[in-house]
Amino acid sequence: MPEITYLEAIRQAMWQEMKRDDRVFLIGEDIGRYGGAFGVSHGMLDEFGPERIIETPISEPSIVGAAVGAAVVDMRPIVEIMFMDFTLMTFDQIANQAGKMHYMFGGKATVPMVIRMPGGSGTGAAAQHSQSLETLLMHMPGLKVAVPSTPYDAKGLLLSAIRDPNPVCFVEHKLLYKTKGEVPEEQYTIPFGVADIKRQGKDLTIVSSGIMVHKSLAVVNRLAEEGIDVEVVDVRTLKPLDNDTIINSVAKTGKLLVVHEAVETAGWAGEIMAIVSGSRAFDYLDAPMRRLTGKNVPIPYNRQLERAAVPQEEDIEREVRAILKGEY
Amino acid sequence: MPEITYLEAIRQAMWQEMKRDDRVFLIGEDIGRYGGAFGVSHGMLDEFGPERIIETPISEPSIVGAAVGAAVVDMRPIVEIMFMDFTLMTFDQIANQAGKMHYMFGGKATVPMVIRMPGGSGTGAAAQHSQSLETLLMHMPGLKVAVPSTPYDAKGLLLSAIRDPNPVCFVEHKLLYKTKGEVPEEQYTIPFGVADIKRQGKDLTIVSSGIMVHKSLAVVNRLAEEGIDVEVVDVRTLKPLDNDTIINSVAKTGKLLVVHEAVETAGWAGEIMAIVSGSRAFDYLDAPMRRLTGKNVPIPYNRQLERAAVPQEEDIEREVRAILKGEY
Amino acid sequence: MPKAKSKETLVEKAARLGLSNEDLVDMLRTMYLIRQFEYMADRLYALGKVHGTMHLSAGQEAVAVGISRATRKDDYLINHHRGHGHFISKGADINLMMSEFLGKENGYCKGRGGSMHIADFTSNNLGANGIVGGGIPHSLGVGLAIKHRKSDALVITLFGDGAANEGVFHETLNMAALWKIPSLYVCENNKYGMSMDVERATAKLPIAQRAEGYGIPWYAIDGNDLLLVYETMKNAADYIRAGNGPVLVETQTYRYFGHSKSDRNLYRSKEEIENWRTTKDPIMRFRGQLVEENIITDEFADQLDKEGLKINEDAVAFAEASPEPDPSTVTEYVYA
Amino acid sequence: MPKAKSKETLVEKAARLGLSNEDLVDMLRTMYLIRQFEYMADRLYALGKVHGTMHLSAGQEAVAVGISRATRKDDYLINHHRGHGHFISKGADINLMMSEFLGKENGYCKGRGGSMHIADFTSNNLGANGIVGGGIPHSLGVGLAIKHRKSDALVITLFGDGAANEGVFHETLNMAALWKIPSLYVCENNKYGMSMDVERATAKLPIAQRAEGYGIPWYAIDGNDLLLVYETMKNAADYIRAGNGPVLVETQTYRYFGHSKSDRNLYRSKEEIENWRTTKDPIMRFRGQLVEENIITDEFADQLDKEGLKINEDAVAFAEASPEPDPSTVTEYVYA
Ligand SMILES: Cc1ncc(C[n+]2csc(CCOP(=O)(O)OP(=O)(O)O)c2C)c(N)n1
Ligand SMILES: Cc1ncc(C[n+]2csc(CCOP(=O)(O)OP(=O)(O)O)c2C)c(N)n1
Ligand SMILES: [Mg+2]
Ligand SMILES: [Mg+2]
Repeated sequence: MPEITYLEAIRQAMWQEMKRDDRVFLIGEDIGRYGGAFGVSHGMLDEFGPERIIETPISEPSIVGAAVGAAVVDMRPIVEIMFMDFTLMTFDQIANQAGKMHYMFGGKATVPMVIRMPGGSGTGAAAQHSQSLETLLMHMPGLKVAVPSTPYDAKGLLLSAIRDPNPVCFVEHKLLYKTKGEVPEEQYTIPFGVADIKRQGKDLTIVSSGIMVHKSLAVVNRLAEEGIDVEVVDVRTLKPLDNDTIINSVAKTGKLLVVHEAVETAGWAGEIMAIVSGSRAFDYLDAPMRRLTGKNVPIPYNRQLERAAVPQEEDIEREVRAILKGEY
Repeated sequence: MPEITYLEAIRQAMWQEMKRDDRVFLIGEDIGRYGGAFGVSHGMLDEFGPERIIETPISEPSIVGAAVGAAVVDMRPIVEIMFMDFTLMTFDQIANQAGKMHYMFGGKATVPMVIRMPGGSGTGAAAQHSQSLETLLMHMPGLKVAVPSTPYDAKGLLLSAIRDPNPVCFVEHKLLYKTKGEVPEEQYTIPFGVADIKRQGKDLTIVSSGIMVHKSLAVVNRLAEEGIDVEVVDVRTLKPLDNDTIINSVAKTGKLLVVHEAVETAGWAGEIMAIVSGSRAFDYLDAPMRRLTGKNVPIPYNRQLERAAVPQEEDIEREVRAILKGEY
Repeated sequence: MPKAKSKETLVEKAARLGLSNEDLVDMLRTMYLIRQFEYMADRLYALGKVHGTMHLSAGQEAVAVGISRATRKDDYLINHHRGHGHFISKGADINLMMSEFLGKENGYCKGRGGSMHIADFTSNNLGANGIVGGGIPHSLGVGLAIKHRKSDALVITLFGDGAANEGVFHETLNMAALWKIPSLYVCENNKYGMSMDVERATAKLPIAQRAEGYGIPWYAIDGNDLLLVYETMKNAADYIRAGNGPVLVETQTYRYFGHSKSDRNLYRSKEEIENWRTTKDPIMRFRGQLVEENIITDEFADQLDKEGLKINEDAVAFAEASPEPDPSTVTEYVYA
Repeated sequence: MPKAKSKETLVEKAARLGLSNEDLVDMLRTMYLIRQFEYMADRLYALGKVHGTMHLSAGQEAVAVGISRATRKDDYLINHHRGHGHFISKGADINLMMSEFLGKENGYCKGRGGSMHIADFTSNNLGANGIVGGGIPHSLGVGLAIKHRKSDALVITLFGDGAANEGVFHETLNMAALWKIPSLYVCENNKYGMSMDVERATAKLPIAQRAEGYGIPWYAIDGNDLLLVYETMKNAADYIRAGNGPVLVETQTYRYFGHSKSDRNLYRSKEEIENWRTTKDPIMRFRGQLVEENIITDEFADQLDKEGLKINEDAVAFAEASPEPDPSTVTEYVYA
């Protein structure tokens, strides 16, 4: 199987689906000659032309609004919002319009659209270009939310997203764009709501997503040498969430650590805990459920501060050891 | 002590503070002659004139932006956003600007502003005029969030909010506007981050806010006749949250039910559970933590559907009984 | 765009515009139907039969009827919150509308939407919107789809004088001009955005002159003159269909009822309302012309009015006999 | 507003504008200081010393210097992401700026903000903004505060050609006109919004003509002609200070570096950049005039350039010697 980057996997998914379905188009800022701020759509303008790679003025609310309009009349728009942070300008269109139309109109409208958005910190881009806002999107009825961690998942989930009749928020992590993995050349889909156990284990369950899956795996693989056996569940989609896989894993290990980059307060770790608490797994818990998350701060510019603002491998390791030692 | 409505208490807080501090002004749509969509500012135009009761065109993002600008140069703006739902148009200004300035600028800017916003369902206003979005605001660093349930709390919290050097989102519930309670004529403040135990009890802890506090109390007072003794904690502010009061209560009762109107998925009940799970109270739990919340739906128009979308007294009663019977 | 000559009789004008007497009568009929719907809505509300709010368009009927007559069935409609009239004149089934208004299962949106969210995707009515200005940018995507399909349909994008102050108005007009989006933008200026007088909310009038900044052709017209609305919309539609890009038309009109159910009309005088009602009413004016030029009799006009009432009374009966949605279905229709 | 006569010599023009020779020299000095800061920033980035992005304004110096000279120290500045030049010409301490750029504890924002978020509230510099257009509406509130205090200060609100397509531009201009907000709106049109040519992003040019729709006076000028910028801003500022409400000035200029660190300049030609550099450069032009009219010598001009470099070199030394923020303080400054 060819090894390609996460970025290439996303481009490949769009490219192939645009070839297959002429209703699919890409719309956003600087996605043409420039290839998008991160280069994801590089080359697509030449292939598909300006009518399907639609470059816009800097007008985020109406870019998303344009996609909503196209979707309700049966097109398949993919919006690229340059940084996830800017989706905050478009929440009316995302949440009040795209997310609610199917319901408000009694099931008679469908809004098949995808909004791609690079999130996360680590590039020194500071408070307005580094957020992890997936929890906000997850809270809004009518939306789906994907948070792929690998090139393979990115391609398969994006294909599902484009074909989904609902609005899907597709969260890409900036630091993952250059990571590599095996990805089949042909089209394949990964269903939403199916978590992936990236590593089996029996001592503790880590539930995570995106880049934190990689950090967790790095730690866990090291700990394995000491005989510590941690399971890493990659949710892959936050909405719908694969409750069963999470519940089964926690029922098996009896211990839960949720790791996410988003800030702690009202972040989605709480949702995982609520699900576990409301399930049979609660009875199997032999330690308090824990979360390790971004701190409750805007992301700072300075590199050391920026690192300190979100979970690092050493934090994950410390947390896992503490839980296993029964320190909580 | 005079009995006044929740609405009058809010008006009184603004009125008195505007008399005391000429930097305070009110800005929003239809807040003048019309008195605001719910009549909260009725009479204030005559008292304070159009320079301090500033009626705007329908331009929500820039209304909030105007307040941010005024706040950083030491004014004390109070924004009225007509329905909480419309704050979604202003999330860039609320979260990226107001919430982050103090941090981004290394502590050198302060943003003393209040955004008042009526939330909640129950008036048949359907999906775009009935939301409970406090969890979104709670997730954003730099913001504070108040959710008063009584006229007394509303006045005291609003006064604190206006005097707070940080941006405060002040969530009013439409159905509470006409409810009455005793409110001192003189100025007083209620500190943020101090929950109020609206009813002491030893069998179970309900953590709630706003209108759900009233629904919970109605149920609990009835159940008391059967000897069931439930404690009702009104958080009053969601951010900061009074962790101690919640933890102590749960440690005492061993059982937790969080009741909120906001939709379930990634709603703030999860945050309460995460706090309890990360505290000494976890060891005292003798039943799984539960939540009773709005369903994961846009609010429907039809009255019966609308009722079915959010917790009603009968739901609370059923849930309390089930927990106490050990059915979970 | 040729301007109507002021000396023209109604008959001459109709002939020039290709409208038969039947067409004219039908236009009056539809205006009455709309007005009676709004009156009925108000009455139902007063009777406590409506749980929810509504925004009535009585007084603005000529805009709705003029637009729908000047455009095609397959043209898309992006409606706004004060949208009953547009919906009716595009051919909605009054029974299903009334059912929706009363929140019934067989309403257009199965009782989930209500007055502010009526839509009928089968007739290209893409729905009303509770967010002021919320539908404006949708026009861009609908327009892109139309272009993609090489259709000559257009999209009618409605909004009020107040909505024109939302940022999406600006963003959308800019992109619509750049991309030659086939959208007929119609600003229904009824003098108020809720309680806010358009003169206090808009730095420069007419609103439509803002189109200039994007190189978009614009018109600001008397929205209570039915045939002027018709003619302007017809010409604009032709221009747009020919691939020239968008047009913005401001129709100056007036609403008689309060903004919504909670309005006490403190911001305008009784005299102002009465003056519009008695001297500028679109139905009265059009009816007067039809009678004056002997196209119909007064009695026949009254008849049309009564017909409108009857259809609405029947619709109420239909709606009241319709089932309530089953509360246990509350979680349906969140996802497709 | 009197227009500069084209035949005027620099000396004559300066005299008419009340600028002494010292002033002129100082303006050139500041332009060099800015340019050297931008060069230094670019160099530091290339050396791997910068963790983060930056938006350099080399080529646009005349706009920054013209504005700051034409306005007062106590006027407020709402800056945008490409804001180094404005910050420097308003009188920033280069040491503290460089420290901020390198993320150090003694930077203007204690290393929390970086290039995109430099602010200095003590000098009424209300900060740069990472959100395109994000600062535009702040002008309304600052203006209201100025009016509340009955001050005759004004607020300078900067944004790019790209930012003028955000909805807040429209909303803000409308309210600014309605409320006679004392804001000098300056659109720095450097021909691109990232990679988007202004002609592909803007339905009608010049951008400033959009002000017409709100009844706001506007100018679209050569932003690389320092004294023209100065004169236009001075006149606009006088007009605003007199209580007449806002003015919009578009300054047409050019940036030499890529949009930000990740730019490969695929969207413009080397020739285009070279053409601007060699024929329209604001420093070159102004320096040329000063030398031609014997106000300074070439050697002296070189000297100013070197001084600018030296100040920036010293600033780098200062910044490098400055402490890093302590990671354990990461949760400070979230709340006041
Ligand atoms: C974004 C948003 N802001 C405010 C409102 C509340 N609101 C509903 S209608 C309305 C007035 C709209 O005025 P206009 O656009 O002129 O339409 P009209 O009601 O006059 O038909 C307002 C303020 C809303 N629904 N959405
Ligand atoms: C809301 C928002 N959208 C997009 C961006 C990404 N971005 C940063 S600068 C820029 C171009 C801005 O163009 P312009 O306003 O002309 O300013 P210039 O960079 O040319 O100085 C873009 C698209 C952003 N930071 N914020
Ligand atoms: Mg109106
Ligand atoms: Mg630019």
